[in-house]
Order: sequence, then structure tokens, then C-alpha cells
Amino acid sequence: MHIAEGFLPAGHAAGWTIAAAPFVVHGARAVVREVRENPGSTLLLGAAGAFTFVLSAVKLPSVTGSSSHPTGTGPGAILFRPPVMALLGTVVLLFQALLLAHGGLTTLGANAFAFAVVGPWTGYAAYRLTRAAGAGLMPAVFAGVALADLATYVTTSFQLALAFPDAESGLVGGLLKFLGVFAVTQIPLAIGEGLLGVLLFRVLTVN
Amino acid sequence: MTGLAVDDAAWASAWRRRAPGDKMLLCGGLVVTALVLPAWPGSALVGAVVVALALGPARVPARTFLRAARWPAAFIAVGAVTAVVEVGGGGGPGWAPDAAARAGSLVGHALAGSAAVLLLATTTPMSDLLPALRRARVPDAVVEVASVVYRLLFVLLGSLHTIREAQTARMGYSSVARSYRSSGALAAAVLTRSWDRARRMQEGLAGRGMETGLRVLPEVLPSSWAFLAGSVAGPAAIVVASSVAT
Amino acid sequence: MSHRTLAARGLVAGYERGRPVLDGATLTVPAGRRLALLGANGSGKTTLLRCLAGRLRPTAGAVTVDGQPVAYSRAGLRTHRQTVQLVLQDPDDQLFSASVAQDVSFGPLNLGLDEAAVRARVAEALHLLALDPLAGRPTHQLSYGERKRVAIAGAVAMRPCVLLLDEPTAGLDPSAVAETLAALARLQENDSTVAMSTHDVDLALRWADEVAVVVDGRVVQGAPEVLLADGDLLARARLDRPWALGVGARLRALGLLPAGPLPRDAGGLLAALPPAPLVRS
Amino acid sequence: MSHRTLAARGLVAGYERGRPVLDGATLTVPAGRRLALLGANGSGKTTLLRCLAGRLRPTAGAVTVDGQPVAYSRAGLRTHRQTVQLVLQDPDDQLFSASVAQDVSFGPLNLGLDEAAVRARVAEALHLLALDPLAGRPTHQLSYGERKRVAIAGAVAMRPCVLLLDEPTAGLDPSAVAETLAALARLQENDSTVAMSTHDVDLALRWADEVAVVVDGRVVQGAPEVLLADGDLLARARLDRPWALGVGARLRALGLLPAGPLPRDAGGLLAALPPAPLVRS
Repeated sequence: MHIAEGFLPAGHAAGWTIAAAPFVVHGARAVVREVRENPGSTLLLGAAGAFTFVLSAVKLPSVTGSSSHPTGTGPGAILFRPPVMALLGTVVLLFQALLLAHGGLTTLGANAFAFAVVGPWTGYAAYRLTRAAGAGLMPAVFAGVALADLATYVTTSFQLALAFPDAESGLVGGLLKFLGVFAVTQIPLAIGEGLLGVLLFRVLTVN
Repeated sequence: MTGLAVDDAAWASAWRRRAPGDKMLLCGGLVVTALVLPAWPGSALVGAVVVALALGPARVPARTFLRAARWPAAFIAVGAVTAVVEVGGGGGPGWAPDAAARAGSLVGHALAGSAAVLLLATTTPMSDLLPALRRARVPDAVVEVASVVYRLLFVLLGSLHTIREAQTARMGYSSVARSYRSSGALAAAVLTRSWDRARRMQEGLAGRGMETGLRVLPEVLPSSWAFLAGSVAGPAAIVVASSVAT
Repeated sequence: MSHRTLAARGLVAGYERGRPVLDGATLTVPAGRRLALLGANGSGKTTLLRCLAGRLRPTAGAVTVDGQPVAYSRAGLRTHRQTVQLVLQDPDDQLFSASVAQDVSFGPLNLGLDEAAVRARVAEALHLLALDPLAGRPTHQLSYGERKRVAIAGAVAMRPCVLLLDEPTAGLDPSAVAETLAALARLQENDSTVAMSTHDVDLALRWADEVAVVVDGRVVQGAPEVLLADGDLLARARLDRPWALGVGARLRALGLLPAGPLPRDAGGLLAALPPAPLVRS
Repeated sequence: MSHRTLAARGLVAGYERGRPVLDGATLTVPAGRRLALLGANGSGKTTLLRCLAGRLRPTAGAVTVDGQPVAYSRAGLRTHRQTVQLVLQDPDDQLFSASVAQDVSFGPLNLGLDEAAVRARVAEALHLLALDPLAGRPTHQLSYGERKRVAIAGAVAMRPCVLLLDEPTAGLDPSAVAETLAALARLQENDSTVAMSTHDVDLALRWADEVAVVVDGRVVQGAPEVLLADGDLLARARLDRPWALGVGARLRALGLLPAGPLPRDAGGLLAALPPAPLVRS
């Protein structure tokens, strides 16, 4: 779920764009540097972006029967590092907005902050910390991918709560409401995406 | 099968050969108008104009436009209800005092804004929009990565659908556990395909003289003064109509 | 597993730019006989095969197995998938496991068979496709022709009554074509009915007991030597006439071929022609 | 742009499991003549084409253009790529742009031409491949055969003196094969020397002025009607004998064909045979 066009007040949309900008620009610089050193990497980066887009089209099987889609940024954060994912994630969001009508243009900044910045960085941090704590590759992949998914939706909920605080209980109440609707329901799906990440990395490490 | 309905509509649109800049000005103007005017009647007018343009002169299939609008509509409905529910207070959850008005405003702005973006999406292929990013001083390398994403995502979506179909035929999705195993293998197969594609494409393009970048010559899509005038006059008329009405 | 008759009646399916790709396609894959489905690229061969395999639900018409229509319920499709297997043209979009044996075991494992039964199925399928020596090899190291045969083995391990193949010989060199056809003959003997799509009319004439030509969204079915000599039908279907029928007809008219069916390939023609007179050296 | 003679002498290249794929391959693509490179899958056709195009540097031997060896420096390779273009078998390996015209413009832009010259080159290449109506279409909506022709147009826009094609007809139906061959004939007239690899011996016989058979890492080159009648060579190369040569030889022995070269396809054979006697109806 990305925040739809026009859902955020103008000030919020602008604010989140400014918040996401340094990360995305940093990612763009990393990409420009990479491509200058090795022109062929344009194709590899393009393939990574296309994979992230396509991964979000994989159906996540769920026990309840309803299906949902992974965010797709967790494996990318581990494989390609968060700065690059900040850019690739934003490109993917732009494509989702214009090819699938998921998300929007004025809300691109807010969605990029959740999906391409907070999600990948949280996932990558969880992956590194789990590894550093002595865990094996697969537990670390699980933690990284699942938390990247969850962090994305927690951030989205926070953005919505900030824009629409509860009339009675303010920001905290608003956060609880949006977390309840957008993040709590996401917990099983985050676990599912973590499992998918483990299965993906298992196949990759065998090859 | 592997096509994306919005993308197919954009390539087939009657506005396909209009300058992307013209369409961006029109749709950008409509988005801003939808957001800054009061939902009634401003956003409602924008929504009506967008739907009339899409189904009329731009000849976007109504089915494609409505199906694509389902996604944002679902988010907007859930989000708006959540926004106007009140959880503080003593008793259980209830409606905020001005719930109907706030929800109406939120839904109006968001639906009209989403529709205006969808008008751009269903009339302008991505490959016409990417050169505009270049003019907006986005670095060439980034625009080129984005154009490779656009090309490869169709190749990979094709692989994704075919592999999933093959797995389904061999009972790969007959239980939740098997579905997970199949999805993991599917994701891994698509990832290795994407790397393989990139590597082989690199050789193919080196043979065509790739040295620094992936520059291509965009099509010449001339701008129309009449269209530009309409793009400015339309939103302006909506602003006037809206302020007269309120 | 036993031969079954798979049929389609009045299929309408696969819309493209507002028009259905198939528009009233009727076809029978008769139990135990070899059917070649002919048509130009884009004629709807693959759409028809996907309908027959239960992968695509037609908007009108019915698919039947021994006269029983396919039920598009979860259970009905499950049964149908065990009866009919389809192998698509590009092997790379059907192989998704690391090794050959692992890939072939995917289907049997999903059927819930025990380990010994799965191993037996894998061994049988690899053997029928003459792939035994490749069992432990990684799929990405194989040649294109080998990968195509592994994809077929993956379907064969499901023990289908009917095996449908989309362009199984496209892109293969002559020796790989011969190996594939030999494997299909073993499958047919092993009680799987085999049908393939192709645009190679010479191959269809040589291989098939019956041919079905897809043209304008419909299907014309009949004997190879009749349909493949029908210049009007072939032109509408954008196909060539098999050389053996054209040359054979002339040679028969010249009194050089005996009565009976015309030879179907170069070997048959050379055997039927009078021997070359001995030349003094 | 003008016809040039591209040659390879004693190439050793492409190690696989410790043995070179090419081990002393010598070959000439004579200016202005059609060369078909024949070989089974895995014989080394593609490796040879990649060496000829300067994409793979052989470990021994030399590639020459009009007798001048290719310099493997940056500048030397740049010159060579302007002279020799190679089109790979899978069009998706070289189409990277979303629209047909944009993709074809990539090569000319890399040559540093100005916009007007690039547009002229794109229009010319699309016209030679009969792709004008597809100029504004998205790559991902094209059929396989159309994508193959767009990939060829991308190479043709570089105005190569020699155009090498890896399996340009594989996977195409008869009408797409005919369109591709017609386009190649226009290129040849337009002063590009055209060579293709294939494992279709019937096509090679029909199309080529000369054939080169890749066998055991080396190349045997000669006239189609000679090499493709050499049963021993064909067996070693795991290729079939073209039906037209086998059938033609017998019919000549039977005194049914006039003197001169044997017909190369069904049309030629029917034209050379005596007409069918009139039959009373």
C-alpha cells in the first residue's frame, strides 16, 4: 500500500519530499559514480530495479487465503546496499505510480521515504546486527527482509498519523489507528516476506 | 498476458503523439487544482474533467481506466475512514465530530488527484516521460538505469508469469507450504534471469558501440499551442467556477 | 496412466486488441494417436494448448477428457493437471531448480508421494528422455536442447495421460530433433498420448498421424497428406506446403511412384523411387 | 560502406572443460557473397561469430578485414565494430529501449553522428527491414519475429560492411523466414556482405553461395552442393543431408533432370522435372 495521490496535505507532501531527497540524491550520486567507473553497470542496476518491481508482483501466499504482495526492497537492500536501493526504490515507486496507479506523484516523496529509505535501511541494519550477533546467514536474511517490510508500513502509518492526528487523542491516537489498519495486519505478511527472502537466498547460495 | 493495462492504454492512446511536456502541464495543473481547491465543487470538477478527457479525446478504454482506479480508491476509502474514526475519549471508537465533511474532503481531493495522474499514465508511455527527467536535470546515468528498468521489467514479468504457470501445472501451489517453496524458487529464478539478461545485454550493446552511456534519440512529438492554451485555461476555469460557487 | 482423448469444442479465448485469438476452435487429440497442431506464429496455437491444459479458461466452449468436461474448480483443475501436462517452448521459463534431478522431482514431490516413489518417478522420466547421465548436473550448464528435454522430463514425471508440447523442436539441430522425437515415441509407447505444435510442415508430415491447422481463430483437422496438400488452406494459415507432397505428386504423375500413400520424407521417397541404374565406371 | 572480405586464420578460442571450442578454425567471408555457417548446437558457431565480430579475442590466430588483421586496442576495436556487426540469436539480448525507433538510434548516436544523420540512418534501417510501420511501437508488444528484425535493424543502422547473423531464422514461421531473407537480400544489394549461422541445411542450400561447416573445432568451407552432399562430413558435424541433394541425385541418375547444377529447393526441382502428363478427366 502506497499513499495515494492527493491524500496528504500539501505541506506534508512537500515535507516528506524534502526528507527523502538527501537519501535519494545520495543514492543517485552512488549510481552516477558506479556507472562512470563501469558503464556496463547501468544494465546490472536496471536489472536490479526491474527485479525489485517484479518481486513486488509475486503473490505472497497467506494462511488466511487472502494474498498480498511483498515490498521487495529487503532482498535488494541486502544485495545492493541501502544507498542504491534509495534510488532504485524511488524509480520503482515512480513506475508503480505510472504503470499500476499505486501511489502518486505528489506523494512520491512520502512513499519513497517509507519504501526506499526507512525500509531498506532498517532491513539492512537488522541484517548486519543479526550477523554481528553471531547468527547465521538465513536468520539474518529473515530478520532483514521481514523488518524492511514492517518498517515500511510503520513509517507509512506514522506519516498518515502526522497528517491526520486523532481528533481526541492527537498524534498517539492517530498512530495507533493507522498502525492498527496498515501495520498490524502486515505482521504476518512481513513474516511471509522474510520466509520468501530466506528461500530466495537459499537458492542463490546453492547456485 | 504480460502487458500492463495502463501501459498498453498509453501506447494505444489517441494522445500518444502529443508532446509529453504538453500532457505533463495539463495533468500537473489538474493535480494542483484538485489539491488546492475545496473538494466541493473544485476537486469534483477536476474529476469530471479528467474522466471526460480520458474517455473522450484521449480514447482511454473505460474498463482500463476504472480498473486502474480501483487501487487508489481502495487505499483512499480505508485511509479516509481511519482518519475520521476517533479512538481517544472515554468510550470505544466513534466518529469524529466533523467526520463526514473531513472524509468527503479527503476522498474528493485524493480521488481527483489520482485520476489526474492516471490521465497522464494512460496517455503517455514511460519512455516518453523519461527524457523529460533528463531535461529536469536528473543525471543521465539515473535516466538510463530507469529506461533499462522499463525494458527489462516486461521481459522479467514474462518470465515470472510463465514460471508461475509451469509451477502451478506441476502442483506447486497446492498447499501453503508448497506455495512458499514455489514462490521462493520463482523469485530466485527471476533474479538469476535478470542478472543473466544484464550480462548478455552488455555484450550485445558493446557490439553496438556502447562506451559511456545508453543515449537514444527520442521521437519528435511537437507541442501544440491549442493544447497548451487549453491546459492553462481549463484549470483556470475550474478555479473560477469553484470560487464563484463557494 | 493410460491414453485418453482430449478435446475442445467451440473455444473462444485470449482477447487481443478487442478480438478473440480463438473464435470457435474445435479439436480432438485422439487417444494414442500423434497430433501435430500447425499454425503460423501468433495464430493461437499456444492459446489453444493453454486452454487444453486448463491453464487458461475459455470465455466460451468446453474442454473435455474422454467426453467429460473439465471443471474449473480447485479440485477439478487439480485432476485435470494430473491428466494433461503442457510443456512450453522456452525451457528457461520452466526450469527453476538448481539441478536436473531436483527440477524433475518438483511435480512428484508436490503430489505428496514418498521419497522412494519420487525417486522412481524421476529416474523413469530421465530415462524416457535419455537424460540419465545428466541427473546431477546444474540446469544452467546444459545445452538448449538438453534443457528442452529436461523441461519435458519435468512434465513426464507427473505421468500425464496426455502430454502437450509447444514447439518442442524449435531451435534444435537435427540430432537433437531426432533425440526428442525418439523420446516422444517412447512416451507414446509408455501410454501417454502426445500432441505437439509446430510450424514445420515437413516435420508434421513425417511425424503426425493427424494434423490440426489453426487458421483465423478456428481449427481444421484431418489427415496430414490431405490437409498439407490443400494449397488454399495452407495459404490462409501462412504455412508452406511440405516439399515431399509437391515433389511426390509430380513423381506419381510421371509414373515413378507406386500406388498407396505418398512418401513423407526423403528416406521414404528414395526407397519408393526406382533404384538408380548402374553406371559404368 | 562497401563489401569487404572478413577472414579468420587458425583461431583458437572459447575454452570449455579444458578444451578449446575452436581449435585452428580458418574461414573466409568473401566480399559480396552469401556465406552460411553450419554446425550442430555447441559446435562453436557462436564462438566463431563472436571472434569475427571482435567481441571475443582468440588465444591464437587472427581475424582480418581485407587482409588487415584486427588490432585489439580501443581504437582498433572501434573501427572493427563499425566494419563488422553481429546480431545475436535472442533479440532480447540487444534490445534495451522501450521503443523501436529509439532502440535503432542507439548505434548511430554512439558513432557521434548529428541528430539529422541519426534520424536518416534509423529510417533507412527500418525501411530495409520492412519495419517502417512499427517505428513508434513499444518493443515489448512486438512478436518474436518482429523483435528479431528490430535487432537486425539496430546493427544495420551502423552501416556495417559485413553483417553476421547468429541463427536469424530459428524459431520463425515460414512467412517470417521469407521476410527475413528478403530483408537480407536488400542488405546485400545495399553493399553489406551478409553471413549467417544456421543448422538448417535445407535453408543453407537454398540461400548460400558458399557454406562453412564447423566440425571438431575447425571449419571446412566450400560450395553448398559439394559439402552438403558429403555424407561423411555431415555425419561428423551431426547434420542432415539436404533432401533436395539426395532426391535430386537419384532423379538425375534416373535421367529426369537436365545437366547443370542440381535444383536447391522444391520450386527449383518442380521446374526442372518434366511436366506432369495431362490426365483425362
